[in-house]
Amino acid sequence: MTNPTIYRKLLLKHARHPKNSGRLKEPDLRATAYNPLCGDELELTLSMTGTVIEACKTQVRGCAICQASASMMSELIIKKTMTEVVQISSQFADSLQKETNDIPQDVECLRPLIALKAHRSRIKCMKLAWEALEDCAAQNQT
Amino acid sequence: MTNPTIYRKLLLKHARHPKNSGRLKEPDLRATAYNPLCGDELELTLSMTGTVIEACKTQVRGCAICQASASMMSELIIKKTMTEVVQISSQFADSLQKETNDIPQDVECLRPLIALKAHRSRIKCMKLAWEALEDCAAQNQT
Amino acid sequence: MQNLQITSKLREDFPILKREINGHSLAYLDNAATTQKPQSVIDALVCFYENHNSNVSRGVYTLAEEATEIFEDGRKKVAKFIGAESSSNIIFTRGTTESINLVASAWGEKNLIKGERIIVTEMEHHSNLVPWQLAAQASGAELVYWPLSLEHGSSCVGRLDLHKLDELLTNSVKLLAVTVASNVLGTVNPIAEIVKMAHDRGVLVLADAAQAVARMPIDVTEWNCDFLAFSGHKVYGPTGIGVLYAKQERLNEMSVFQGGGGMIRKVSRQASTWADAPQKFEAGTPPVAEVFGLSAALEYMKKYGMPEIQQHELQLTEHALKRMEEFPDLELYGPADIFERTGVISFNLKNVHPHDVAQVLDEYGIAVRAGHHCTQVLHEQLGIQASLRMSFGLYNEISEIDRLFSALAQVRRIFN
Amino acid sequence: MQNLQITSKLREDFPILKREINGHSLAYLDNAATTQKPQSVIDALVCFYENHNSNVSRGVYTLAEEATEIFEDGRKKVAKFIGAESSSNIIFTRGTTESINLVASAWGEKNLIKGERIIVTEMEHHSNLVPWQLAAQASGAELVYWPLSLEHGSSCVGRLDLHKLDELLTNSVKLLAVTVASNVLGTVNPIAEIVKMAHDRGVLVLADAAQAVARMPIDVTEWNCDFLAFSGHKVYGPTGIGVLYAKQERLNEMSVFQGGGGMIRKVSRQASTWADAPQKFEAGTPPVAEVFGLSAALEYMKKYGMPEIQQHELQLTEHALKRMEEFPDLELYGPADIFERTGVISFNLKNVHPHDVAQVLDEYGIAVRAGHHCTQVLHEQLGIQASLRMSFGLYNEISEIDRLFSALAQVRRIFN
Ligand SMILES: Cc1ncc(COP(=O)(O)O)c(C=O)c1O
Ligand SMILES: Cc1ncc(COP(=O)(O)O)c(C=O)c1O
Repeated sequence: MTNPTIYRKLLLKHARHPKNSGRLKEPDLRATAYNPLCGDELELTLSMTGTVIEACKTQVRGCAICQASASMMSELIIKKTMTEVVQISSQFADSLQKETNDIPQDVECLRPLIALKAHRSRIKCMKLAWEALEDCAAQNQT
Repeated sequence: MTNPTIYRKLLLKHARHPKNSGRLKEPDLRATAYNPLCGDELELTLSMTGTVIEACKTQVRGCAICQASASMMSELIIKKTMTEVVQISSQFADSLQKETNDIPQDVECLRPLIALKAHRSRIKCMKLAWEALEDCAAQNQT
Repeated sequence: MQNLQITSKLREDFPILKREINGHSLAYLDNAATTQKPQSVIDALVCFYENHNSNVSRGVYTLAEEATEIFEDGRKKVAKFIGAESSSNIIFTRGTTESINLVASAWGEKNLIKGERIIVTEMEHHSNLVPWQLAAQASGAELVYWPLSLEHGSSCVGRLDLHKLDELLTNSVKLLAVTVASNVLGTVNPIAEIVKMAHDRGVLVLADAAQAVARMPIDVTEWNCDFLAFSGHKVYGPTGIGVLYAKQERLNEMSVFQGGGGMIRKVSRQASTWADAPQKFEAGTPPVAEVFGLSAALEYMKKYGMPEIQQHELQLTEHALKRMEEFPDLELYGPADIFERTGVISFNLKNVHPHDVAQVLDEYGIAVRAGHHCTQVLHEQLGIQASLRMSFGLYNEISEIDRLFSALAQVRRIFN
Repeated sequence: MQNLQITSKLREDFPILKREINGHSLAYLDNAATTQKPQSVIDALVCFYENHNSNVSRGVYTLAEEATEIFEDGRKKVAKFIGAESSSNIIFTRGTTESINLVASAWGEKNLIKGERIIVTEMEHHSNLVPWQLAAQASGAELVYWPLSLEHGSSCVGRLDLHKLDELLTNSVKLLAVTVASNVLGTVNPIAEIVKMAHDRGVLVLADAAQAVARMPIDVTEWNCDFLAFSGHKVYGPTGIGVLYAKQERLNEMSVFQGGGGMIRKVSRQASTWADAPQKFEAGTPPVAEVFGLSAALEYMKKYGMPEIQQHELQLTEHALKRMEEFPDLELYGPADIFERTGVISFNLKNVHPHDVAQVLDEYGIAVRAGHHCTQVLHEQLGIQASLRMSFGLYNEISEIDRLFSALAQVRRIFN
């Protein structure tokens, strides 16, 4: 683990004071995600203007990494189109998968998460919010 | 295997020219035994005078050891009482089981078989005829 | 404290304990999940493959006879270790989970009918719960829960109350499936008493001994349980091997489990007849090497003695429970009294998710588990989603527990 | 003959081949029963237990992550070795027998109804027969036999005739279970063709590859079979591990197999939901060390190449078949043509029981099998109760075959 604390500070900030936490009252899209290994749960609510995500809230019952990931995601996706965020999501997934450490520009701000990718058991924690996002995107398509 | 050939001669004599081979026409007792590992089968027929075994025949579809054991058994049990032969059977079984090489007087003539006891996989072959005998004894009791 | 001295020597028997994790020596405190293996167990596997490897039961050549001998000798050793009447009561499986599925399927199929009941407890592992859900669904039987008694005070005690069992043991109950020792709470259940109560009402008992065999003396004859299941990998033996003990009467009333080579008597085109137990329940090539490894593991434990191993574990437990008192923000799940428990200790630090705690502990080389530990019903009952669990093995030392508590203090600093 | 030279070097990789049996060096010719293990497989087991041993999937600490990585990497390696689309098509079981039972139970339960048919062949191993008898009995489906074509001449050829299959593939047939290579006759069945014929009629195919994976290149995608099963211990890997490949559509239509930890999504009191495949079918602690050992075995075979291994085996087979011609009192069961077969060769010496032959061979250090080789239906069809079987592995040499035939001459002298 290469100097984990520098990331931890940012992660912890997000975990302690998550951005866009809670539930939108009348969301256009809603999805939940569940981690069967630990029972963690997450609910994502989005409101849309056309294809653009107007507002986003996440309700998290999970660990710091799951919480931080949801918080970072919410900051990243607001005001972007569904197509854009799905692409970001897949770039994030790729970065977690690949062996090298270079990170595409679009997900640079997720570096503190990606830096933890060697901890394979935590990938699911990082991805929980994004799974809910992809679920929303799928709903939006149909 | 300590000089197996000396035993093999006697065994082979019994295997090639089994004593009391075949089926009694009107047996008082009849039992079959089966070895599921190789499909070998054996049929034992006995005729009784009171509790004494008057005649005995075995029909064997099996290996040389199985055949020899049946042949030796038939020689040993004729003219003995059921009680006696059941005791012989259990002495034979004990001798196959125990670690030492001493053999009780009553089953001394089975030495060529008992000498093969280290070959655990062949014990079932040696015992097939005796299983049928014990089956007959059980029938006789009830 | 005498046997704690034994420990520092026996640690050398476990090669993995020399490992460094993130610059610290490994403090392996997840023995309820799986145990580490002494050199003698590893050597047994190597010895088997280097000298005796062969398929069992069917060969007349030397290697096949040796392998068969090793395999059947393993059965005898297991029988002796758990106090079974005979080695023919011992069925080799892949693990506790398969052992319980075997009973739920092969016994359940023939002996459970619509409207009858199976009792399980709220502290059961999923492996002693889901198979009964499936058996209940297949037969129309009903699953009934023996509830936990939770007394929240300084700590949350999870016990099974025998009076409650008394109420549950109605006429329609056929079987009670209960763990000997909880894999979360550490609670030890009074199996002999439970079996007696159940038998008085004609109810059979399956004892899940997955968390017990490495931690206390076992005697199925004294306990008089009908079935007992455990896993090799939790008793210092290899993965891929488990045991089901069943009484002779139970073996007689069970239908087959899986079909295939080794479990048949005669196969004809449309139907077959079966070998006698235990072979009847062991379809396919058995895990011979793993049985040899398991035998070595049982030998290893015997060398130190189960009462001694138990006492050692309880000394560690006592120390850990005492250190916990320094943490007012720590919630213990399970009895605080070492006379009711094993060295499996679950807890939470308030306001920190167990995943995060375990992650930080790993940075200090300390291995503990975080999650629901395959007991979702229990966790729901405790009102939590996940917990932390430390669990001891015969090689653990007081100093490792102290390292854990220092690291916990560190965790608190990071997250609060 | 080039690759026979490889053999004499690679023999050193197998520690057991140094053994002496009754004063002779071991000639292990029972590879159809189980194979010997190269040092790299034994080392993998040791390495796992000495460095990475932990339970998988649920731990966040370093060891648990390593074990999980090893386990899932093994899944990928198996997928690649047999040409599967993805590692999620690979279910780890205890062996071929359990793999087939899994399908017969979890697929059969949901997809077989009264009056429907399952086809098996007369050359199937009990492990690909008895599970279907049980599934037929449970569902009311009917078991139909694809008969062997036996042509007695100089030798007894046992082949499956595709024209006969054509007649059997009626509307009511749901599944065909067929071995890729016979464990007695050595016959190799044309799986790709069989699958095509079956699929054209909407019939699924399970391929029993227990005798194939160590003997020829496998490609489930090219073959297009729905299920494929094999055992680790028959492919130079450890005991206690097996594989079931299943197509995604098939995985989707299967109910659960065993219940327990690891295969659930959410457990509530009366019912549960399941994890996705393959985890859904892997209840309980998996055999992690064994998976690592299996991975090493596949690596080992890959190093030499499956076509090369196959060619080597066929060279040995050719030699053995030729030597057999010297024995007019020897009856061969299976094709005499090496293009239709593997190096599994069954035969009998007239007037000598196979047990007795095998026993004498053992005195010369030669390990062959005697019995019905778990194929009673086939043996009945051949009109015999038992047979002798020699079967080659990648380490066998011409000289071992010659030793066998010298010993056979000796047997003849003793028993005639
Ligand atoms: C063709 C065939 N199928 C199935 C099996 C069963 O394999 P296992 O005993 O490893 O489960 C075997 C070997 O015994 C076999 O040769
Ligand atoms: C109490 C209890 N029962 C059953 C099991 C299942 O054991 P295995 O996964 O070895 O089958 C475990 C461990 O995981 C356990 O702790």
